[in-house]
Amino acid sequence: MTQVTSILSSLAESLRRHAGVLRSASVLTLAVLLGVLSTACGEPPTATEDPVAVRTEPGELVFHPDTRPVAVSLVNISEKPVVIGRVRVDESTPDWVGFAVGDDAKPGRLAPGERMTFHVGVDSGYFLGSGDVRPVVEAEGEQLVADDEYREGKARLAFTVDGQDHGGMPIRFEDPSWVGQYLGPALVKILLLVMGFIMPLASLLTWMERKQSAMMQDRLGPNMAALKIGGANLRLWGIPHFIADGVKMLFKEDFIPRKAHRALYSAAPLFAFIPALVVFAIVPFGDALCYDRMLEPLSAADVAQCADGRGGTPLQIAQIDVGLLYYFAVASLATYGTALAGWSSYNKWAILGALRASAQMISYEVAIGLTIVGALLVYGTLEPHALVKAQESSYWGIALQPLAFVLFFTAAMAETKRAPFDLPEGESEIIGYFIEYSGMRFGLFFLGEFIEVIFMSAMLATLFLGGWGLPFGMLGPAGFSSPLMAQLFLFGAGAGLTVMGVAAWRTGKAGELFGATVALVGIIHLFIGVWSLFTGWGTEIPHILVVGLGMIIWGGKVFLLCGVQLLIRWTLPRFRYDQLMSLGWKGLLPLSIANIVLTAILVYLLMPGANPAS
Amino acid sequence: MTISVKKVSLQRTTRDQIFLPAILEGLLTTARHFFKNTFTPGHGDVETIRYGEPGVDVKDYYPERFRGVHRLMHREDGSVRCVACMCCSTVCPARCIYIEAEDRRDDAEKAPRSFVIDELKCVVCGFCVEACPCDAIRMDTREHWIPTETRAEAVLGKVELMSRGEQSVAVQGGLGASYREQAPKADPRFTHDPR
Amino acid sequence: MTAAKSITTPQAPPTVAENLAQTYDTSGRQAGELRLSPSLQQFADEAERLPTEEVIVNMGPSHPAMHGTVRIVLRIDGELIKDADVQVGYLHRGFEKECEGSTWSQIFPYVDRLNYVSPMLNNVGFAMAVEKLLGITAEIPERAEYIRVIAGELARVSDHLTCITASLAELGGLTTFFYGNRAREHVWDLLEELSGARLTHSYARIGGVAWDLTDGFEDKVRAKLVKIRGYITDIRKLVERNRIFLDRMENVGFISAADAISYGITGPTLRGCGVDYDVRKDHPYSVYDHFDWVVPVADGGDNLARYLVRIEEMEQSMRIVEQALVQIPPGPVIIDDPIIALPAKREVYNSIEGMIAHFKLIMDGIKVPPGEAYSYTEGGNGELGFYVVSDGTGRPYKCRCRPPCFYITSALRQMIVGANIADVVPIFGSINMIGGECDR
Amino acid sequence: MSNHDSRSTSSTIPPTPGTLPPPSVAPAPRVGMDPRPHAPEGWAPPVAPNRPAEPTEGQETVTLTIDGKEVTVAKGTNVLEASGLLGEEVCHFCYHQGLSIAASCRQCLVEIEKMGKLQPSCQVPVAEGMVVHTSSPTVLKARREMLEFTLKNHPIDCPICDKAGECTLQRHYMAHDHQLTRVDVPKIRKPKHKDIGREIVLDAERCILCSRCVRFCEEIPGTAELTMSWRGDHEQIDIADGHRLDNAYSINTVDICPVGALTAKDFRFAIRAWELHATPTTCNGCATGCAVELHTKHEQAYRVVPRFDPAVNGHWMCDEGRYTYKELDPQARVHRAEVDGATVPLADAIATVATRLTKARKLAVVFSSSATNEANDALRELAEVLATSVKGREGITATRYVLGHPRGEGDAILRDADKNPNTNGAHDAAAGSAGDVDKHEAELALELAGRAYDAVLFLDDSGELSEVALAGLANITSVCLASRRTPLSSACSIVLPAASWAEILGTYTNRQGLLRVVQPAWRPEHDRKHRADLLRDLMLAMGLRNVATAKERTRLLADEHEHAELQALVTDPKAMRPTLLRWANMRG
Repeated sequence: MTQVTSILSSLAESLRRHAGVLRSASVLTLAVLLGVLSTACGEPPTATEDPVAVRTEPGELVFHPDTRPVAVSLVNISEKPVVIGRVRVDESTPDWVGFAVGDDAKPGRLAPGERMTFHVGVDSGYFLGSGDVRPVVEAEGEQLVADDEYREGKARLAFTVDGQDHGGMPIRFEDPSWVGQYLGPALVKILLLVMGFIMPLASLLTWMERKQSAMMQDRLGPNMAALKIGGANLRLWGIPHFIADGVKMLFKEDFIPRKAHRALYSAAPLFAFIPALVVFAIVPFGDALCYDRMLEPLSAADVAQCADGRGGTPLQIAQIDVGLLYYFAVASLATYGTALAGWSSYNKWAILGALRASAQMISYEVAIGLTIVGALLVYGTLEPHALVKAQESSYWGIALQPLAFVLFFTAAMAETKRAPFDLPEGESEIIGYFIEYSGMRFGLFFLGEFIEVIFMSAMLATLFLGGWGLPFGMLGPAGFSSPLMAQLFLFGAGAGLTVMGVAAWRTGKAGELFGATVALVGIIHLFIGVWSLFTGWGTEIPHILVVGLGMIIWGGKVFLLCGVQLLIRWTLPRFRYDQLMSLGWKGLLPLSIANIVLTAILVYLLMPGANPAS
Repeated sequence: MTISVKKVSLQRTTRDQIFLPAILEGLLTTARHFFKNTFTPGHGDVETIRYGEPGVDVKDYYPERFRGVHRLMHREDGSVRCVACMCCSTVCPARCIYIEAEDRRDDAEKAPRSFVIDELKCVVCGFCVEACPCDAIRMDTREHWIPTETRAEAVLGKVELMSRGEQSVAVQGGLGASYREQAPKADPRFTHDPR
Repeated sequence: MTAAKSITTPQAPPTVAENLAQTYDTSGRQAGELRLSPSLQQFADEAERLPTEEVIVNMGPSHPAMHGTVRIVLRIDGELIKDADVQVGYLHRGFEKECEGSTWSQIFPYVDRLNYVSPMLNNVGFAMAVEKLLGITAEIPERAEYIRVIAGELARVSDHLTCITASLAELGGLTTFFYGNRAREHVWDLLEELSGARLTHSYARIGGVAWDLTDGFEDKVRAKLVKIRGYITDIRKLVERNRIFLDRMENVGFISAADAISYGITGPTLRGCGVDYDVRKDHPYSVYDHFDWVVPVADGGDNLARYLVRIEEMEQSMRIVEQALVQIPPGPVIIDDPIIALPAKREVYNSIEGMIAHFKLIMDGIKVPPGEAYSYTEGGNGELGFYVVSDGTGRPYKCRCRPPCFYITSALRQMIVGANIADVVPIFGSINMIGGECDR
Repeated sequence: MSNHDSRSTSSTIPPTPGTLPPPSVAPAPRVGMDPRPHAPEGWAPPVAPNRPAEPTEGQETVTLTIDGKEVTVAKGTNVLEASGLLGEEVCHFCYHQGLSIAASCRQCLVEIEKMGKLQPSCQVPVAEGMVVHTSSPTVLKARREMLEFTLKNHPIDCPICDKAGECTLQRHYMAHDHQLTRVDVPKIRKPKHKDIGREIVLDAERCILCSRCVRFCEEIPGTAELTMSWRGDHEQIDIADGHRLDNAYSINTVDICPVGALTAKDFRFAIRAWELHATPTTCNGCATGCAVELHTKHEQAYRVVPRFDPAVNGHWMCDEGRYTYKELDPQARVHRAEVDGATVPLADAIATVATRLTKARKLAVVFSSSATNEANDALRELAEVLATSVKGREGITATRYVLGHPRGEGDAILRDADKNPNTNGAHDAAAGSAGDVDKHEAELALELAGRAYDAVLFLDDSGELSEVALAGLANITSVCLASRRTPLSSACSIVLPAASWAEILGTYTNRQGLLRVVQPAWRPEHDRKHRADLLRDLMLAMGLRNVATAKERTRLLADEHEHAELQALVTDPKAMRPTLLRWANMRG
């Protein structure tokens, strides 16, 4: 409480101190605000009748050779009921024969907002180069394709609304190349995720670890490294320290003990580092991205279609059905790095560290594995992307599986070998498995550890905190679920950012630019919130914005969870080996089994769909 | 005014057994420090002396009695006050003061030809100041000896030591009769006066 | 009790140590008994049945937790310590020999470096030893005694903070370490204000102290004590109800009262075994009997007990300081005798008498009459004794220091055998082994 | 004095200010003279005339009580000396054992029962049954008040005063006064830093008018340059009209001055007295062999002061002898062995010398009267074994010479004309061996000029040879065991680094035939070694066995002369450790 009052009072004081600047800024703000309001009030939003009474979801149907029938919805977006005629594939389109509308497409009457869903399938054999079925109409100048290739096909879904012919819906059959569909996007995503998020965040964490711990411990922490650009001397709260660190590690003497096993000694850091990166393949860092229609608001079905790889790509490097098993398989490999480092160093302390690491890994993998079973029971999938989607439609994992969350968090921290579970390192006891390492080899262990921290945060976010989503389904594929939600979000985020920005501005000279930027972003949020108040804006947002917002939310969650891990790491004392073991085997393991049993019973009782008896 | 004996102990409770409440309490404590230090001007409780920051004069942090870099005081004519009596080099536990005497050929008779202090050897005990019978050497510069690139830079000669100096309060041969009135007890310039 | 009884024969009257051992060994544990926590015991039993090989590892002298530079050669079976050989001497500087080449007053910078986390107490202890030999104990100005108590108790707070937070840092709780250090900075700010140096104060003088309190020192002390108490509260919040901490500290590093007494352990380590021996209480010196304070004892004999004793002692030290600030009388702060104390600078600069006294004191030192004296005070870790012998010249013939750490370190082997590797460092931290004092 | 100067020009040391003027007497030719010095007829050491404290056999004794203790002393002793027998003497300024009684300082006042007033103890002869109180309250009060008077006009000069640290006034203040000043009147000003002689500077303000220096000049050299002038509190020491304090013993006044009124120019401001280490040793300036202390710090000698030895020099020594420390200047020393101009390891040089000496058919060995008995003895042994035991040289004997510093000026007090400390010892060694008779240096010079030898071995670097003779050394095997760079050592083709007299334990035989001991003030650095040890190495290199070391030779000498002090030094190396004056508490 005292903190809040002190922050408030300091805010007030700062406002007083910067009165001049703030006054002019506030006058400007007020002017802009008034302008916006007058514009908004001058032209009150009118309920313009949409000439098209029905929206199709997805807006365009795309098929691949292996596509199963796709669900298509027709939604009544007008204010009066409409009657939908028979849905068919328009026979005037070139490839209408290749597509078929399912039996569930029954004509009927749609109340306002009601949705009619049916399936459309494709006979991909029709599009096979020299198959039995030839195209009815051959496009002019179109080259015949080879026997084992697919040609592209085009058709149109047709139906009537209130007896009038609706514009229909384009259907496409395409056969993108493997490179175009899988490899290219994957490479881009790897680059985006690794180079754009993980490595910067891991590097930042090395700084954050020091800065945050410093702030927790009433110290200043790193603050002297500076970027000299022209005449400017950017110190940025010491963030450039991680660059200096990297340079230092690269240039440090790379020392190999005389009796060490050279090959394994050299390989061990890679064994520790690479699995930590590879597991990121299954982490979804956002919903699907549709290439062609980034600026339009898209429906859930559009996005789902993109997530299936049709017309877009999921923001996940590899969509593996058994994603979590993949994670267990790969993450365990990191232990080899630790064990090999300890063994090959030819140092008793190192091998003690390696033994501790191996034992710890075995004990806590089990607990982690069993913990996730709960989530599996509830959401019925092991695929992370699907898990997130499932949480969007029901509740977050933390609400449905609170015990599992605590257990997973604990075990995950143990997996990352950080305090209070940093026994393999145990700097004050055995100094750890990397005692003999120096330079970039040590740096790889170091960085690998931080990447594991990020991964564990990402997993926590994915499994329990709804991935890229906002709580209560606030953010849907098309935008916020309602204007109220949008306004809530905008005002909340805006106020938070503004306060943070002002606070950062006031911490010192270095913070002014940053703080002002953050505050500006916050104020923009507030403006948009006001705008939304008057216009109800927020339910229809361009696709790219939604995706971007999702990624930012995901990144924010991961970042916060990293911060929490750091907070824990710098707060708690370390376990002793026997206590660690007993916690793992006698604490976490029984609890996770109990969690499974409890979840199973509850699922059996409460979720009729999962109950085979019902 | 009594000195008594008290038993101190700590009993475990169930709350302690389940880890989480205490951990949360700890997290709140550290988080409180974190937020206070991060978001209040001047970094809240952080009281680190910011050596080397532009605009920070570390002298402000040092108390009046701080023992810093040595300096040599002057006479009225600007020459060195020291008469090379070797008291400081004798009392120095680190043997870091090297003095060579020479004849001054005036009433002061004696002066240091060279007066060298190796600041790297100095243990900053302040005994040289206490031992000086002429108010010639002082450590009240409130200057911390900063690291240097070479050892030679840390060896201060007479000129460097005198460059920090000012006129001494002691005069050759004393103030003369009735000196006790002339040099009042409370004069802070008569440093190290315990009475 | 068994061990204590076995050394008592019915014919011979029991010695003082045996008496004490019988009186105080109320913990119900056997002296010298190896006591493991239940989980460790189980672990140890299982380990017995496995075909394992013992390994010898060197913990220190180059080891991050071996502050003060000590070497412990461990014979380990897995994580379990089967035997240990504690070797001191890596910080040996020849303190006692150095003293023989310096005047009595020149020794103060050397004693600063004995227990370098509470140098003020060493200063006071040494000054008192020389004063005892000079026979001027009764003539020390009362104000000087009060200043010594204030400075010394502040130094004790610094010592205990170092010990507690260092042993918590060994547990991995670095934040507590920094809170403690931050609080210690406040103590040092005060001592720097007083003496001009943060660590190597060289503040006491034979016959008094070097300088009087500064203007407004009392207010600064009160302001700083508030901050120090705040940090101590934070430390306690962080650990005292934390099960990780309790598990790591309780029943670890146990030593029984009888063993502690027979090892010659004093100070918080002994009081952690339930023995209420404190030099300040049992052999009052200076003005400690003018204050209202409490000697804390704890029964465990383990790390936790030592932690609790030190935490409470800090509070008591601060209480003493607060009372002393109220009671302190005006007056001089050093004895008025030109052959013991340096004359005022005013006299030195302006009169030949002052000059001669000054010169001879600097050059020849104080001429302490031939004889010997043992003076003991309560240092940060226990009884800090100085045994000084003079042959009538200006320098000591012998200056022997009885460092409390040395005796505690000699018991370290008994404390760590049977423990886990991870327990070595907290045990080592909790006894506050200070290399400078131990090796002299 | 002339000799000192010639020595300093013969070495490479540049003459320093304060050294003596050029010689007034040319060195006398020595050919045909009996080279061995003897003390002048009827000479006696300049000790105080018959002032015994402890009774000797057959003396009349008196028993008196001092501070409650009975003490029996010889008749004629004064109370102050009698109190010395009981421990510390009554504190005093003007009394000096080697001088007459003045009783001018009144510091030694004591209370004697049945005498109404306090009496100056230095002036009162003991009487049977006398009861003396030296520390009664009255005496202590008188002492304090006398000190207060003495200090009243004393300038605040300790920081600039050379005597600080060995000052009697300082010592007495700490022991007996220890109060701060009560006097608050201006001090009387007198002349300061007045140049009164070749060696001495006077500061009249510091003077406490004890008149020791005045009495010294009257009684020991008999020159009486100093006098008291003015009166009352303006009284001061001055030089007599038309005189300067230029006698040959003038620096003794500095030693006896209880304060810093008289200071020596040579030592002035060189170093503080308390930083010095004192080594009791023997002056090697002339054949007298005065007992002295060598004061050093860090292998640098700063001064030589006399040490009380009733058999040789009493309390005094000459000015000339005090400058002998200058030849210890490290700049002028030889640190490494040199063969034909190149620096080589000592072992190689020794091997070269052994080979060349073994091959030499016409060999001369030159004993040195400034080297120790041990070194001369080792050279004697070498000369003998060269002719008898070295393979290939049987029967080829070496010609023996004795070389040393040229003669100088002497007087009847302490100085001897023979400026070598060990002429007697060197001649004993040279003549003591079988074979040739000894020859003189003039003959050596002639023979070297005529190329009579193909190898010459010099034991020491001192001695003056003509240019032609030195040139003659160039083309033959000439070996010099040198500790300094002199024309002689520079002319030799092989130079072996020898330890100086400040680095070794050794003995001289002085003109009285007494064994005088030199002690090491520091350990020889680099390759330097005792000459006897260098010769031992040489003999070992020639294939000989069981050659005595320098220490063994010293031990033999000590046993032969039954010299208890020397025996103690040889057996207990700790006894040779120099004393730091800061803790010794012995001067002033």
